[in-house]
Amino acid sequence: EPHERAFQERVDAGQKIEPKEWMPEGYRKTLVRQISQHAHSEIVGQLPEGNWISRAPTLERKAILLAKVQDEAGHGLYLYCAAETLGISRDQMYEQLHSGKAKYSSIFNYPTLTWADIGAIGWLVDGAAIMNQVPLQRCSYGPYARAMVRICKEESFHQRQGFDILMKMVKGTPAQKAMVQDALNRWWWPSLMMFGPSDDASVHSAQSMAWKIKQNSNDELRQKFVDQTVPQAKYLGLTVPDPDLKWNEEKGGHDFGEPDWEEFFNVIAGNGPCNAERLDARRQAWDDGVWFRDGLTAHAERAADRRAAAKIAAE
Amino acid sequence: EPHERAFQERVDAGQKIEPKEWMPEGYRKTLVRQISQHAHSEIVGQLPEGNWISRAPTLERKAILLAKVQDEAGHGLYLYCAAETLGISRDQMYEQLHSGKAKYSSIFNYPTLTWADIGAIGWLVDGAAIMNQVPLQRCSYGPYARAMVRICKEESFHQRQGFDILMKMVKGTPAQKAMVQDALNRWWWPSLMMFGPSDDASVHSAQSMAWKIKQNSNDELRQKFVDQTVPQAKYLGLTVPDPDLKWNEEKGGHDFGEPDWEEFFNVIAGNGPCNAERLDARRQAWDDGVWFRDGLTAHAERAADRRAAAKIAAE
Amino acid sequence: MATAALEPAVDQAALLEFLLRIGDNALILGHRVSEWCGHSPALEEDIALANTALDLIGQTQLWLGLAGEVEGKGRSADDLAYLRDGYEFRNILLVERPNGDLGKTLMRQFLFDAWHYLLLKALKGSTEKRIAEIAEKAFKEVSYHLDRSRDLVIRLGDGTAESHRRMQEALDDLWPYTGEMFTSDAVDAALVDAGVIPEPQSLKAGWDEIVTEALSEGTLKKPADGYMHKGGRRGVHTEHLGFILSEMQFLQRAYPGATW
Amino acid sequence: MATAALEPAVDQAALLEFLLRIGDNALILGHRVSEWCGHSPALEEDIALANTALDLIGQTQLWLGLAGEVEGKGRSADDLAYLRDGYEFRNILLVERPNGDLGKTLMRQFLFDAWHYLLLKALKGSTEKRIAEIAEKAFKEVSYHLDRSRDLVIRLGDGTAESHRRMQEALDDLWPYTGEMFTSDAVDAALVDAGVIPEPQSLKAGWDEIVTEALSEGTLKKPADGYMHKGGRRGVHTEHLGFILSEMQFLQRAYPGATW
Repeated sequence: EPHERAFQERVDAGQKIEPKEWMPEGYRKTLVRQISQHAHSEIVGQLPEGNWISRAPTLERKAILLAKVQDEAGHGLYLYCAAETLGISRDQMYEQLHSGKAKYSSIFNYPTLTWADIGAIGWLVDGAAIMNQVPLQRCSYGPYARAMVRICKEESFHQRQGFDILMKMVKGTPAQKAMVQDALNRWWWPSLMMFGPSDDASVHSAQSMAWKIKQNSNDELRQKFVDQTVPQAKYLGLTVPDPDLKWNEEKGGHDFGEPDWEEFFNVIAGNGPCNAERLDARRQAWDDGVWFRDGLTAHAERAADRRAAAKIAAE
Repeated sequence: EPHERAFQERVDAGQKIEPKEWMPEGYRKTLVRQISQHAHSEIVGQLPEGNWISRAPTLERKAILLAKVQDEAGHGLYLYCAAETLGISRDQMYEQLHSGKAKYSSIFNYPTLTWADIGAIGWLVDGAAIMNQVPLQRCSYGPYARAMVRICKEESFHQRQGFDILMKMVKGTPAQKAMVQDALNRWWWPSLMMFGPSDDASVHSAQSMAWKIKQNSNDELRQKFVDQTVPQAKYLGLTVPDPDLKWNEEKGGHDFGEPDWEEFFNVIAGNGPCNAERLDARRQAWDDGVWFRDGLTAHAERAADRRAAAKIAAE
Repeated sequence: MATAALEPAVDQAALLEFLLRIGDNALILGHRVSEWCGHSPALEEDIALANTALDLIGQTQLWLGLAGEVEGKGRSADDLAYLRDGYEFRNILLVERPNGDLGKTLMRQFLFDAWHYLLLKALKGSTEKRIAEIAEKAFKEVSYHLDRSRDLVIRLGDGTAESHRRMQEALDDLWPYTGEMFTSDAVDAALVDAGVIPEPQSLKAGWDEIVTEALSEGTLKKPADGYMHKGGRRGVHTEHLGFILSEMQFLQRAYPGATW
Repeated sequence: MATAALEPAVDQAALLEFLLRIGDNALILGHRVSEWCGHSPALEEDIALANTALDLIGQTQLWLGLAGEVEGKGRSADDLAYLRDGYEFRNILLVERPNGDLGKTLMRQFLFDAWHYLLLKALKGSTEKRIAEIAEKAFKEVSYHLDRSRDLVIRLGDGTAESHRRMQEALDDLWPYTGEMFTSDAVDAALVDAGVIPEPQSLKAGWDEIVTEALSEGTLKKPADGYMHKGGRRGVHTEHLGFILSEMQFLQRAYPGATW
């Protein structure tokens, strides 16, 4: 196909694809799936952290956490807008989320059980997210790439804040330090799973790479994340809960154990600790808000009618 | 009327009136109003105390409070049963409560704000209730009088438990003692109001006295309550929040100030701190339970049908 | 250092009380609003509600921080927020009302914002420089809160029959909690005399105007001024505050002296 | 004094862990059930629910009291109930599930009671005399709980279409939390070997029988045994526990060392 060839040449040349330009249907579909999943993750991601806003231990921590959760809603907004440029509406995407058709990042199906979890999410979960997202700033689809630039900037800010929470705690009482270690124990493996299973066998991945929607393999990013994070854990005085973890001089990186992929697929299948609660919370927010959205719509229509009538009367 | 004369003679002779016996319509109505109001008070009275079950400071205090609230539900049950002997159903009485037609004791429209309030309710509110209820054990209507015997026994137990809570607290930290004084400050006047306004002018009261439904005037009982309670307050090391309070050697009782009857009538009129919440809580419990009651009824009917069918089949 | 800027002539106990009142209002309302995080019916609302909560928590830090300085016992804003029990809180009852549906939350916000706006506007001219400074900053934020809550009250009041019904119900439920904003006691009197704060009653006409106009535009019926609940300003709250605090204060209470 | 009766041969750390598990189950379920006080749909239910909560709190006092003795650090049942944070709690996740409607509360109770009943029945024969004694007392109470919750599950399952729907939904929601009752770890193994407790898995057949029979009588469909949630027994809970504790522990945390 000449269209396809021209498209691929532009991608290969590092040009950005913009909304109104021709693109292969598969490209559009892959992007819609990926961007909406990413947007849903931001939205659902408000919940585990939001769980601690009312219990944040100081006013400053409360303010920082509020700002962070607000940023996540903002990221959701950019991403839904980016997806909308591909011809799907925000309501359609919500519908897919609420029906269970669309996924969101599995990590948000784990519970936040102590304040250290808020630090661990910033450090590990945002850390892994950044690792995934930095290359997306160079994604071939313009609106997505530009949203990513903005998001990545804020995410690294969040990651530093998370690390700061943990720094304070490991320097604190033994109970605080134990909470941090416990948080690492619970969040380490789920964070590694955020990069997805090994993509050796995935044709999907190969096509995404060719289209420059995806730029690195899952294993590559996971390795990078481990290499970045292990020294930070050491700096915090923590033990990474992986007996197989050790420095491999030869490859210039860490060897590490295999995540429990059975758990991963179980969580994806809806059996994570919080799947039901997360989805219920979002569905309920949506359903409880029907009257609110309808009210605003009705008002807007009436106001438009009034303006039109006034205009006619004035003419 | 010969019926009425005979009835009054029996009352005067101290005989008990029983459910199936003839009684003046006014006597029946007065009793239904009074007993159902009393029953509603027990039921609504679960709420201010129930508010602290989840926060009771020790396991023992939690158990005692649970038992107390359970007793109150039990009192409600005896009293609804006593009222039912007069030809009104429990559901009818609930309907009157939920519609706002029937009243309950205004004291339960005040909030329980600290653990000391749980002690103060036992000491003052149950104390005032007992003062009102002891004479009712000799009430002319048999079922009511007998219910009262049982209730009074449990209420004095509750009163001692309330006093015990306060004893522990006044012997405790300054903050605990301050909480107790604060509780007395808030509960003192509402407790005095529990006896109702001065009944000099009330024809109603005179008829109730003649029928031996009521045996003492409101002022008489209030005086008795003050005289009993003031030494207890002193024993606890507390200051009764009434600048006019002093011992009157001549009358052998205390002189004391006038409660704020404007507040009393405001609370009766629905403007107490918790009127809306108490009634909403009861209404919601009732409305949310429709399916539950209907389910049990449907099952009972079906089971009865099955038994009947089995009987026919066996014949 | 900063303490030096406070007028020593002003009754310090009254000043402390006032700062707790205004600071606790911000703290408790901020808490309530933050309960919506992630649960609102539209993404734009999630953002706006978080923003309002954030502003209020920021204001709390300033007001309670100053309260700690005035008290002079070395208590920080955090100490005041996290280590007082309910009877020591001085917020008005309105701000501790449960969120209910979003309509009730927005109506509560509007009734409060209209007053908060006028109060802060007046406080910008306080004889206490520190108070005037905080008011200056907070006023900008609260002007925006008011624009937003007023706008939504109007739009939802004049929306569907259902949204109108909910807004009217919210208004009727919350109305008896608005009177406390305009009550006055010895604390207010002392500070009014010193030019630190405006006479509470003096804000009533302006508040009535803002509220009446918005309600009318939103086709909502202003309730009659009947019985008004009060008590929060002197530490007598509703049963809700205790639950707010047990949650808010858990970590500071469970791990005394720890730094976070 | 009483400590002398405990077999020193038994692994004391395992014993402590077991006592926390059984005590925390009673405490947290007792808390949840007590949330109904004054809010149930029938007076008889108010009484029965309060009674169940009361029994469970009584059992908590005994189990955690013994746990404190075994630990030997001078901690009382109250210290253990009120001064541990969530990650130190050992209850199964089932008992911390939110109450939901009364149907869900009763279904949770039934699924728990059936297991609790069998566990206590076995514990009456424990080689640890103190445990056998507590089990003896608790067994009588729990037999009654089971009679009641089973009866209501049957009647509501086989009631109206609406009550049936609610009970089936409750069952489906709670089912994934039942597997944890039958899990086993090194703590269990050590105590099973010493004859202190029954093998957890050994209770499964009896539980299945009780449950299957009641569900069938109540025309409810037993869910397939799919994925089962766990974690509570090793201190990894749901997000609900933290909120339960912040409320439950408020006074002990806010007024450390005070006696009540």
